[in-house]
Amino acid sequence: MSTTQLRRREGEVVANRPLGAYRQLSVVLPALGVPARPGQFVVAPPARADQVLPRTWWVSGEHTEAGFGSTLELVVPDTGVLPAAGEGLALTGPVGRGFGLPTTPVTAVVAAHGVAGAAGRWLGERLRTAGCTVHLVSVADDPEQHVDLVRARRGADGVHLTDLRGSEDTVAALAGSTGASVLYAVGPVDLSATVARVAAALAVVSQVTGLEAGASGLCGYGLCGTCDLPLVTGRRRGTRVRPCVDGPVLRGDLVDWAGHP
Amino acid sequence: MSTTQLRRREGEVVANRPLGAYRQLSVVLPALGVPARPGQFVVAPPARADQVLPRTWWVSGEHTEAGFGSTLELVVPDTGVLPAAGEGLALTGPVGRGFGLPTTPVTAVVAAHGVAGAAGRWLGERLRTAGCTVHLVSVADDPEQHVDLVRARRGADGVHLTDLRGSEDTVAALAGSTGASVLYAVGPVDLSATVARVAAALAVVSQVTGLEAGASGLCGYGLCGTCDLPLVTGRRRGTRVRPCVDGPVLRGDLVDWAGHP
Amino acid sequence: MSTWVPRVTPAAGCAGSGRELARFGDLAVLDAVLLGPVGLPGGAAPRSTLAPSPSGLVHRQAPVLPVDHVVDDLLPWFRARGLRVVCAVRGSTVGAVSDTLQRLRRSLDFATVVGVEIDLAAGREETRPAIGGLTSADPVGSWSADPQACLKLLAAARERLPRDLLLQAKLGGECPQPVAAARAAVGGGARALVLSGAVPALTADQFLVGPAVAPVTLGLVTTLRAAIAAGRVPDVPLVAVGGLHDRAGALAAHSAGAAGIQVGSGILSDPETLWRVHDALADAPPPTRDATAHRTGATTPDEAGDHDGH
Amino acid sequence: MSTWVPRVTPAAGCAGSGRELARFGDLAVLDAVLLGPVGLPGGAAPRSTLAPSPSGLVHRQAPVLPVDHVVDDLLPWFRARGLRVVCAVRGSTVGAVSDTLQRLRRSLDFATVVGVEIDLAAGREETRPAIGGLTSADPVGSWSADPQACLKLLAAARERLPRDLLLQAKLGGECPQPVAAARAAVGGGARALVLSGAVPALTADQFLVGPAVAPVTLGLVTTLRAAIAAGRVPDVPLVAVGGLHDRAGALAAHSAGAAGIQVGSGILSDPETLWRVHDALADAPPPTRDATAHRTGATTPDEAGDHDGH
Ligand SMILES: Cc1cc2nc3c(=O)[nH]c(=O)nc-3n(C[C@H](O)[C@H](O)[C@H](O)COP(=O)(O)OP(=O)(O)OC[C@H]3O[C@@H](n4cnc5c(N)ncnc54)[C@H](O)[C@@H]3O)c2cc1C
Ligand SMILES: Cc1cc2nc3c(=O)[nH]c(=O)nc-3n(C[C@H](O)[C@H](O)[C@H](O)COP(=O)(O)OP(=O)(O)OC[C@H]3O[C@@H](n4cnc5c(N)ncnc54)[C@H](O)[C@@H]3O)c2cc1C
Ligand SMILES: Cc1cc2nc3c(=O)[nH]c(=O)nc-3n(C[C@H](O)[C@H](O)[C@H](O)COP(=O)(O)O)c2cc1C
Ligand SMILES: Cc1cc2nc3c(=O)[nH]c(=O)nc-3n(C[C@H](O)[C@H](O)[C@H](O)COP(=O)(O)O)c2cc1C
Ligand code: FES
Ligand code: FES
Repeated sequence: MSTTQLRRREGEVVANRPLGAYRQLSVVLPALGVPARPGQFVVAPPARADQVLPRTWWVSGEHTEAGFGSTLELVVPDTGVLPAAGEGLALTGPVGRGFGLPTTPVTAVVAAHGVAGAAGRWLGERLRTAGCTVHLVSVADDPEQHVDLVRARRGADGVHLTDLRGSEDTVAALAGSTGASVLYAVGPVDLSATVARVAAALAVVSQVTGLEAGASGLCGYGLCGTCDLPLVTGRRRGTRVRPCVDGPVLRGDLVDWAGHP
Repeated sequence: MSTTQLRRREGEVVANRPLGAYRQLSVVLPALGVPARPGQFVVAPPARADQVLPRTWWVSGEHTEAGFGSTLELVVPDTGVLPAAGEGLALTGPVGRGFGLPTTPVTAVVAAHGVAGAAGRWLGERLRTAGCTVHLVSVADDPEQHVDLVRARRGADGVHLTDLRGSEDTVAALAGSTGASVLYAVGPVDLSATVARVAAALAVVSQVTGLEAGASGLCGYGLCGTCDLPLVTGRRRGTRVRPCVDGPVLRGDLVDWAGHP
Repeated sequence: MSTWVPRVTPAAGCAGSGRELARFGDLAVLDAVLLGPVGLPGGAAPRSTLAPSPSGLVHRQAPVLPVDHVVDDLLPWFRARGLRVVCAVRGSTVGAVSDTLQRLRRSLDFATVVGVEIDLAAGREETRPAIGGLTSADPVGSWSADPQACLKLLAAARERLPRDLLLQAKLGGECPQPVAAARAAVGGGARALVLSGAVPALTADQFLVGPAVAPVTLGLVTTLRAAIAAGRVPDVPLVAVGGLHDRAGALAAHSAGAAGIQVGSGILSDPETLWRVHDALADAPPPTRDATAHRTGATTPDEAGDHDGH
Repeated sequence: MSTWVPRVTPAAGCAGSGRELARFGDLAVLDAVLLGPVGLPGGAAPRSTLAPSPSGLVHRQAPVLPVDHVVDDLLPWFRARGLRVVCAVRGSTVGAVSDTLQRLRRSLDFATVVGVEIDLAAGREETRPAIGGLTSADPVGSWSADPQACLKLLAAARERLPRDLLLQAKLGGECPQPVAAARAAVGGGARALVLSGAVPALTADQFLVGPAVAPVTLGLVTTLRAAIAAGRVPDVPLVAVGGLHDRAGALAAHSAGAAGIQVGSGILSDPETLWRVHDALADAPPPTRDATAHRTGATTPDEAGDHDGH
């Protein structure tokens, strides 16, 4: 782990728009040193005076303009305590290791859950730009909670809707029928476990998130230990990995998913 | 005590202006049944999510326009968590018994502390309208904390500045030299005790507030018992009076001020 | 027969004399109004104090409503309106509590009293012989710190009260061994336990209350439910108090096994909180565990026949 | 000679391995970094959990950093950067704690350790003979619930450590009799007391922490200061932890008599809180009471000569 400084920086919300069941925030920060990647997240201060934990949000887009700064797109739960356009917002990040892209064009399946669908869609767009064939699986507990399917369909070779319960079958069938050589998952740890298991069964690569940005009970700073996952191999620190520092993107075959879902 | 309903009502802040060290809020409510009186206060919900107790604020002016509603003037501490003009604000009140006015024109001394100066000034104006001669004593711990002396001077026959320590001497000298037949006090209980003692020494009437609106640790609803004061006579309920219900204005000679200041 | 406990009442020390509270809503919709603390005058601080803290309040125990005032002025007021009252009683000796109960029971309006709550978080005093054959009273911590003392106090209270009158014991975050104290209180004659998340804070005699302590309250309910399930405490209904100020909090306590809920500082935040919590529980299902034994309102005192008051 | 305690450190369980924290500020400005809990692997829940509550968090005790990992990877990292470390140690038996300390002390980098903290809020296990001559370990509540156990544990720890190394005992809201436990811990060999406002909540092994509990923390400091003044507990510096997350809170604890402060969940809110609290105390006057005895930094380990590590 590097000890690069990771300081909160003052940003400005330039847009706060409804996006289905969610809100889409655009936040301008001083220009990022390295471009943001799908799979990264940001940490925002607690929403209210009676809250202790900060909020974690997936990054779902970024563009940097010389002399203007970097604009982060954040699709976030509509909790009713979000800053309005024009207001300031301090953010830490983008934090963590994002998804790795294959160097050769392959077929990929990207499964994303609920609000993480926007990050999944961004990953899909990146994969397509790299020449890959991309199938998105949008997982939601409720039909209202799929993110922006119109844009998702534009940026992928296929979009498939399911719920958490049906995700295993959907991803397995799709991976099998398309001959995908990599499976990605963004969202809750249960989804990651499911996708990693499907990948193992099919003997393909998986990259999955080890932490669910937006979930409650997380610090996102690497300090609380709540996100820790056990590793399959016993070599690394106490055989555990701390996804908000060492991830959030992890190779699916490295983690011991016992107990998930 | 009557059990008239006392419900919170939704108001709208129509102005929020700086006034020296304080803020002046104008809040429009549905028309009041009876006009507000100096000495009354309102109760506003807690300012922040991590606060439990509501806020109490002195009323410092009121006017009712048929078909429009009642506008309350509130001069309040500048705590930085006040609603802006245009925002809603739920208020309970005006609560409690205000100051009684003499039926014949007499000379009155009105001592008020800090933010309560605005309520004292309003009382002074009422007394002048009733034909009285009025001397205001503005008490503040810090010269910055006198309220709107320009307007105070316009509405009184004299304005005298002092601090809590000097208030006894100032009120006593003024009451003696002007031959005042009634002394009023608005503000902290210590000021009330001081004024009541001066009145007793001079054998004149005093009306004083038994609770300090704006102080922390009060409910204002008559439920917590924090504002209780012992009575001199032992006849009323447990020999105590609950100023936020039975006051806040009390006859100074009824209260046992031992321990104040 | 299952014990009836009122579903939602104000908490002790948070409802004035009851009359102030009547300004904010209809007391008749409540199963009962909690009145108190009632006791013999003197002793406590001259008034309650409140220090705000993050999502909480630190309160100092309020002085009691003198029992004579309660008998002369308050019970008649409640009775005239057909309201049911639970009297919360505080005393630092068995004698003070017995005396208070005796005077309450002699009231012509005692029929309006449907329950009595004994405060075990209150300070206890022990009398011991002092110079010259006189006795002196020394503070020895809370009642709840000594299970034996809890048993004695509840037994003395039980003796003063009609056989079928609800007698509940209140203890909480100040109690070193809640299970032992609860067992003793029920052994002495308590028919319900009021579990309070209030925790000692700042200085002696001060308690942290409010939303901040809700997890402590839920912890006590969970602990006592488990102790009841394990047969370590007799099966009595639990009443939860401490930070339960909204629908979610009330339902959480309810499903952790609380048959009743009291609202304390939430009433100070906004008096209408009491009625909102009442409405939240009004159509909640019976507590999940031991549901049959604790269905609230299963037998109200009316249905069971009025107790043999005074 | 007055005992040195670091003025501001992170609290146990809230600073990762120390390295994560280094991303948010310069650890070298702190008197010391607290690392831990350190212990023998196994036993605890697989990971910490956090449940948000009003102005607080309910945490479940984190698994320990395995002592071998600390010795092999972490102490060298701290030493390479010239950072001072206080190791917070947790164990459920005297043997587990002694063993952990033994291994720490054998580390080639033990010179970087300027203090050891023993967690008395942790669960204690008692071994007893079981079938077939084997022994079984049963949980018997926290160490701090049993003053005798505190004394034994601290005495065992003291024995494993260099004579002049800071040894501090941590106890708090879980402790039924803080004064008795504190006296026992100091009797056993603790040279400072860490007083934590964390209170048991929700279920066994869970604790309410955060700004919500600040008044409980201040209450413990006040109680122990009074006990020290009354001669009921030997005169040692107090370190306060629990909801002290801003300048005002830190100064309040300081003037109630805390020589040091730890920041826990405040670091999770915003890691820079740690440095803000550090700066707030940097130019605070020495604690108001017993100022001479507890002036923080009066003698740092360096001034006193490095202790005889490993
Ligand atoms: C489907 C697929 C096919 C690929 N094919 C090729 C190929 O043909 N030739 C080739 O050279 N490379 C191949 N790669 C590797 C790929 O090129 C690299 O991921 C790419 O170089 C991205 O590097 P990076 O700097 O963006 O990512 P890095 O930041 O270097 O990380 C790469 C990825 O590895 C994973 N990772 C790294 N460290 C850890 C850790 N500690 N724990 C868990 N996971 C970790 C993370 O998921 C991370 O996204 C392939 C990758 C994929 C997913
Ligand atoms: C200086 C002075 C001179 C007066 N001279 C006369 C006079 O010459 N002739 C005459 O008829 N009246 C006189 N009064 C009484 C005065 O007229 C009445 O206060 C007036 O009628 C106001 O009545 P109200 O309905 O506005 O107030 P009310 O609401 O009736 O209350 C009157 C005042 O009495 C006090 N008060 C009432 N109940 C309590 C209580 N429970 N505890 C403590 N204080 C209580 C309060 O301060 C309240 O403001 C005098 C009053 C003052 C102050
Ligand atoms: C101002 C005040 C006074 C109180 N006085 C008493 C009392 O005299 N006796 C008692 O048993 N509890 C007393 N309490 C505690 C409450 O009854 C209740 O147990 C506690 O406040 C927790 O509930 P809450 O979080 O809803 O406030 C008092 C609480 C407050 C806020
Ligand atoms: C995630 C987390 C894990 C913790 N783990 C431990 C622990 O293992 N040992 C310990 O003594 N205290 C532990 N604590 C308690 C803290 O050290 C501290 O005493 C408590 O949080 C109160 O301080 P605070 O209010 O500043 O958070 C933990 C706290 C948190 C938030
Ligand atoms: S979320 Fe706190 S350590 Fe990862
Ligand atoms: S302020 Fe609460 S009773 Fe008066």
